[in-house]
Amino acid sequence: MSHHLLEFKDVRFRYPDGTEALKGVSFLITHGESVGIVGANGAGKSTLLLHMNGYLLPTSGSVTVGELPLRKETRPEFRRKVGVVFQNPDDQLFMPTVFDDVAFGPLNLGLPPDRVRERVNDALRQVGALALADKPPHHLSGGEKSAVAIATVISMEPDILVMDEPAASLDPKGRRSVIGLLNSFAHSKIVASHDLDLILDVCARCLVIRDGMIVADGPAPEILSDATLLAENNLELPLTLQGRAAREGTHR
Amino acid sequence: MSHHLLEFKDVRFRYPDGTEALKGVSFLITHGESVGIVGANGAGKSTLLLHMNGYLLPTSGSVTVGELPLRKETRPEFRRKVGVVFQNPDDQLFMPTVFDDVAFGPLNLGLPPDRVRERVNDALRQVGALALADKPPHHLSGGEKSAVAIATVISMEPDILVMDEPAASLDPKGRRSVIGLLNSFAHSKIVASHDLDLILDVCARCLVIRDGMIVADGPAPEILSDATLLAENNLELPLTLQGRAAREGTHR
Amino acid sequence: MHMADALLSPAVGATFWAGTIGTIGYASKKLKEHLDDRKIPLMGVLGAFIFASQMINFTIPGTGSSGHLGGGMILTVLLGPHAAFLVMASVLTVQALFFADGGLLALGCNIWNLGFYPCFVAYPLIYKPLAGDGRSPRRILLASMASGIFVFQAGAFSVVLETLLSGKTALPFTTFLLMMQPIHLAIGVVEGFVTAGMIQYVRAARPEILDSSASSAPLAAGISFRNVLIGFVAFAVVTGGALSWFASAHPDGLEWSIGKVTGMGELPEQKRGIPAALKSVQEKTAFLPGYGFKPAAGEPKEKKQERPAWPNVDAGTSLSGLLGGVLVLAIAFGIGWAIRAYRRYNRPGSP
Amino acid sequence: MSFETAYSGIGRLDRLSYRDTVIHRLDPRAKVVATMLFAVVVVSFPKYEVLSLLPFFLFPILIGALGDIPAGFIARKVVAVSPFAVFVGIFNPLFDPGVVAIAPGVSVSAGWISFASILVKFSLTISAALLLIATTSFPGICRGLRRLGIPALFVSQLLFLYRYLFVLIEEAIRVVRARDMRAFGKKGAGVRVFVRIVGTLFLRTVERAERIYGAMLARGFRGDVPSMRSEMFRPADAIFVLAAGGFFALCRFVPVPQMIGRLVGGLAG
Ligand SMILES: Nc1ncnc2c1ncn2[C@@H]1O[C@H](COP(=O)(O)OP(=O)(O)OP(=O)(O)O)[C@@H](O)[C@H]1O
Ligand SMILES: Nc1ncnc2c1ncn2[C@@H]1O[C@H](COP(=O)(O)OP(=O)(O)OP(=O)(O)O)[C@@H](O)[C@H]1O
Ligand SMILES: [Mg+2]
Ligand SMILES: [Mg+2]
Repeated sequence: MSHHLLEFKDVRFRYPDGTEALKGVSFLITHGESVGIVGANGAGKSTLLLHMNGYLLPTSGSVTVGELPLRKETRPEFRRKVGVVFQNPDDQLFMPTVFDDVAFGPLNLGLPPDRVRERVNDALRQVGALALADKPPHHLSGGEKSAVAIATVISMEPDILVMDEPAASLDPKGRRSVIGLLNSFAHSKIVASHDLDLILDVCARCLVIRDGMIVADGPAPEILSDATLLAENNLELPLTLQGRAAREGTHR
Repeated sequence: MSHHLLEFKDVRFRYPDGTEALKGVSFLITHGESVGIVGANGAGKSTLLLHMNGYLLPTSGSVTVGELPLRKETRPEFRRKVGVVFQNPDDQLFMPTVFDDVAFGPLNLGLPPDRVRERVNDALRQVGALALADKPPHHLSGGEKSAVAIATVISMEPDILVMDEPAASLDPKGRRSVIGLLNSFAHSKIVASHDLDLILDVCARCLVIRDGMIVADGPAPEILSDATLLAENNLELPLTLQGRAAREGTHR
Repeated sequence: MHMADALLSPAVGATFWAGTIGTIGYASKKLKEHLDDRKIPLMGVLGAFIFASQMINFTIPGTGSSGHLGGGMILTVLLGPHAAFLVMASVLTVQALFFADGGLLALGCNIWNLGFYPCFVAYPLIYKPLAGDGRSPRRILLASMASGIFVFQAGAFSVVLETLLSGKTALPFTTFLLMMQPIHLAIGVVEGFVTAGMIQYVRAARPEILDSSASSAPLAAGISFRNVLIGFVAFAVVTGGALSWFASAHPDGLEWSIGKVTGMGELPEQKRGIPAALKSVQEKTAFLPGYGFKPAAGEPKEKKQERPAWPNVDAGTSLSGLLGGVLVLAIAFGIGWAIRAYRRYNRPGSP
Repeated sequence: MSFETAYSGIGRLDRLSYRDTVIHRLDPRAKVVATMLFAVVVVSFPKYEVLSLLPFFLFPILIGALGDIPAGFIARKVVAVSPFAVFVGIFNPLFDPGVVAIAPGVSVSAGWISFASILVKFSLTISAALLLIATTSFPGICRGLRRLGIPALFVSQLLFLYRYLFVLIEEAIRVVRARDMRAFGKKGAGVRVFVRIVGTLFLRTVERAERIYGAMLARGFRGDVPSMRSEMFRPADAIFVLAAGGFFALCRFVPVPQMIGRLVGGLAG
């Protein structure tokens, strides 16, 4: 099972322009965990996620999946183990049809055609988008695009699924179905979002990142009900925990 | 006061590719009202808002502000009365500096330079962004961009403020400050959003649009607590009304 | 293949600046006559798009090396020649400033080399006739390939021409040409292929974009610009012709002359007499526009004798000059260092 | 990743250009004119001139130091863009073998000298161009160009280009990132996928332009991009241009290093 461990050890990262986006981040995520990452705009969430499959390499410190350390040469293997879905599905769907798009990864992995077909069908079925296979991506609705973007990654059968802001600009039903999708994914998953209610619905554990450092790490229900901690991080209680009556009093 | 009335009468709109995005929309918004527009992805919200300042002209039906009917020739005057803030602040801030951007509207109105300067300063002060005047928009954070986008419209002193998804991708604190900003704007305002909690915080009245038609129109607290109506429209109860206990039961 | 300041003479730089500014003025004027307002933001954003697309690398089949989009042709097809020229000029201006590709003086040349040929030569004379109504994929591919190849050949040829007219390099004309043209043939083929692919992609997804660009560049504008075009082509032919005549008249061109002139024994003679006087006058006026063309056009010998101070001085003077040079540099860097040190001292705590 | 590095370079230059120093405060026109003059004068030196060019380093050094621009950053960028000039220049030693004495008993081929001259000119002109943009915001340069008579239409869309440069490059980077994530270094990065990606990006760009146009209309746009900036050309700006011009003229017509060398040599001897 150790191959599903994801470990960051004192990871620092500086963008070429000098911005220090990560300032020593350490954590360990074990098999089957679901972890939320929250923090203010610019706190470093996306930068952190980009390390998880080697798109960025740490300036110092180490990232490992199972026994595999992240290095330039190990990136392809890393990417097979860790699948990342980015924020905007429009950035991810660039092939002429949904089928081609979902098949892109498996084909590049060098799988034989019928295995690819199988994987594509499985992935699309899992996100409930099998019927869309022959459509061009730009004709999909927002929610459909999100689902397909997730399928493009699932089709590579990663051990760990990583998502950046998975439900932005979806209508509440689309958002709810993304939540359902995430909950049905059995492996480890890591989700960064400003939607704390979604984190609470999907994740058992939660990291709070501020200014490139982890400032809290614990069970999601606990962290996300700590109003002071949240306020310090430009966050607030999940709306479902706020309730309306309380808000009415303070904000109107 | 009649000049602040905004009326849609049986407005239909068909995109050049044949999509019928509005199928007979009628409503009347009176002075000082705050109206939320909600609906599923693709229901027609953005299309509706684009009619409010004549970016689109109805295929049939009529739009009037006060006594002024929307026609090709009246669009400039229309735009002076109705200020629209679009969804993505990056599309909205197109000038090289914040100051130039906020000054763009007043200058086009033909105001003399010192009146323009006054308006720009007022508008920036109102959104708390006076210190940003000389910055280029691409150096702003998400929340700052949203605030400046609102200032660009406020500086034209519209009678009616219209906003499409004003708080998307902001962290909870940024979202809260946009809510504060909207509540401080005294004139009529119209807000389209999937964030039903925001609508509930900002708007007294709410329209539900489905498939290009208005399917409900009433006081926001009433409409937004009608679970059946909402579910029919790919929506769900605002999270603050859901509360956590209820959710726990049904979804975990 | 950006031209660089350091390879240019002021005269050549100024000439191409003049041509470029003239064309910008001309294109702006033409565009204003029937401008669709919509195009103003579209042009700017498409300029940014060219940069964005250059950030996307791809593997050139068979070579393993990576290429990127030049963009001149695709812009012309989508925007029409006048707008496309302005966009290319902006792209290159930003490149000259932010990427330091070439420098300010060379910007005129670069806009000319990369903007003029696709917009005002390849598009009307190659692309349009070959592509016809633009509905046949095969014709689009043919037209794009031919234009892509032409544009890069013409651009590369201009670089060679500009470099040699400036006289800063010792590269023989033919050698330089033989190095530049084949490389740019490959680049042109790839550009043509990518251009065709994009046009077809756009045609499939949003045909109205292509149709509107075709209709908003009415032929009326083409008539007067054909005159301009003829002028420019004549200009290119004359300068090119003069240059190749020069190159063939002296097959070993510059080597011959330099070998001859730098022979030690001849130096003292050169210090006196009319040639020396001419030379000193020339040096003093060297930064005035117009000087570079004289030797290139018809007096190649004069060019050879445009001997600078260097080989003329004896070793002793040269040594003191070297010493002076080192001192001057030391002083300059010392001043810079002192200012920085002063700054740091006055702002403790800041990096 | 290399394109991201190139991109971060622009980002850094852009951020530097919004600082506030003596040099940043000068009128953009003054800096544009001085830099252009600088390039012309430097380039006007003949092929074999090296020593007389050295005093010109004072200009970029002063601008860089007074403008508080990191010298290493500029130097690295100059080196990064040098390949073409070096490529062309390196042939001079090959094709120009004549021998020149530079000190008693020491001689080199003339080609090396003209190559050195190209390198010096290159460093001078490129660093000056970089320093211009590092000390003058791009909108400032555009306003300067406008006042120097460049057509308004051209300048407006130059400003649009600048505004959306960063937005679109980031968009492109995100798409490339998504592709590379699933390409495993395979044919995913080939021309066909490239054409699709660029095509998609192009359509998104056009759609964005439409949205921007909508936003402009919403704020009363009727064909002219207005501007109310009217900086005065202050005496300080004039002094800057005159001083720079005087310095260039001096160094152009007077062989400063040789004179200093002779002076020092005279003192020593
Ligand atoms: N390409 C880049 N170059 C330089 N700095 C960057 C780059 N990308 C991000 N940054 C900076 O790094 C820091 C962390 O950014 P990051 O995108 O990781 O934040 P985030 O937590 O994902 O924010 P958001 O909630 O807005 O998505 C910020 O200060 C940001 O400005
Ligand atoms: N430019 C266009 N051309 C053709 N059809 C369009 C265009 N823009 C929108 N549509 C279609 O019109 C309908 C209404 O779209 P609209 O953007 O108004 O929805 P919306 O309610 O704003 O959705 P969202 O919540 O996702 O923003 C959709 O079916 C959409 O596909
Ligand atoms: Mg992020
Ligand atoms: Mg919308």
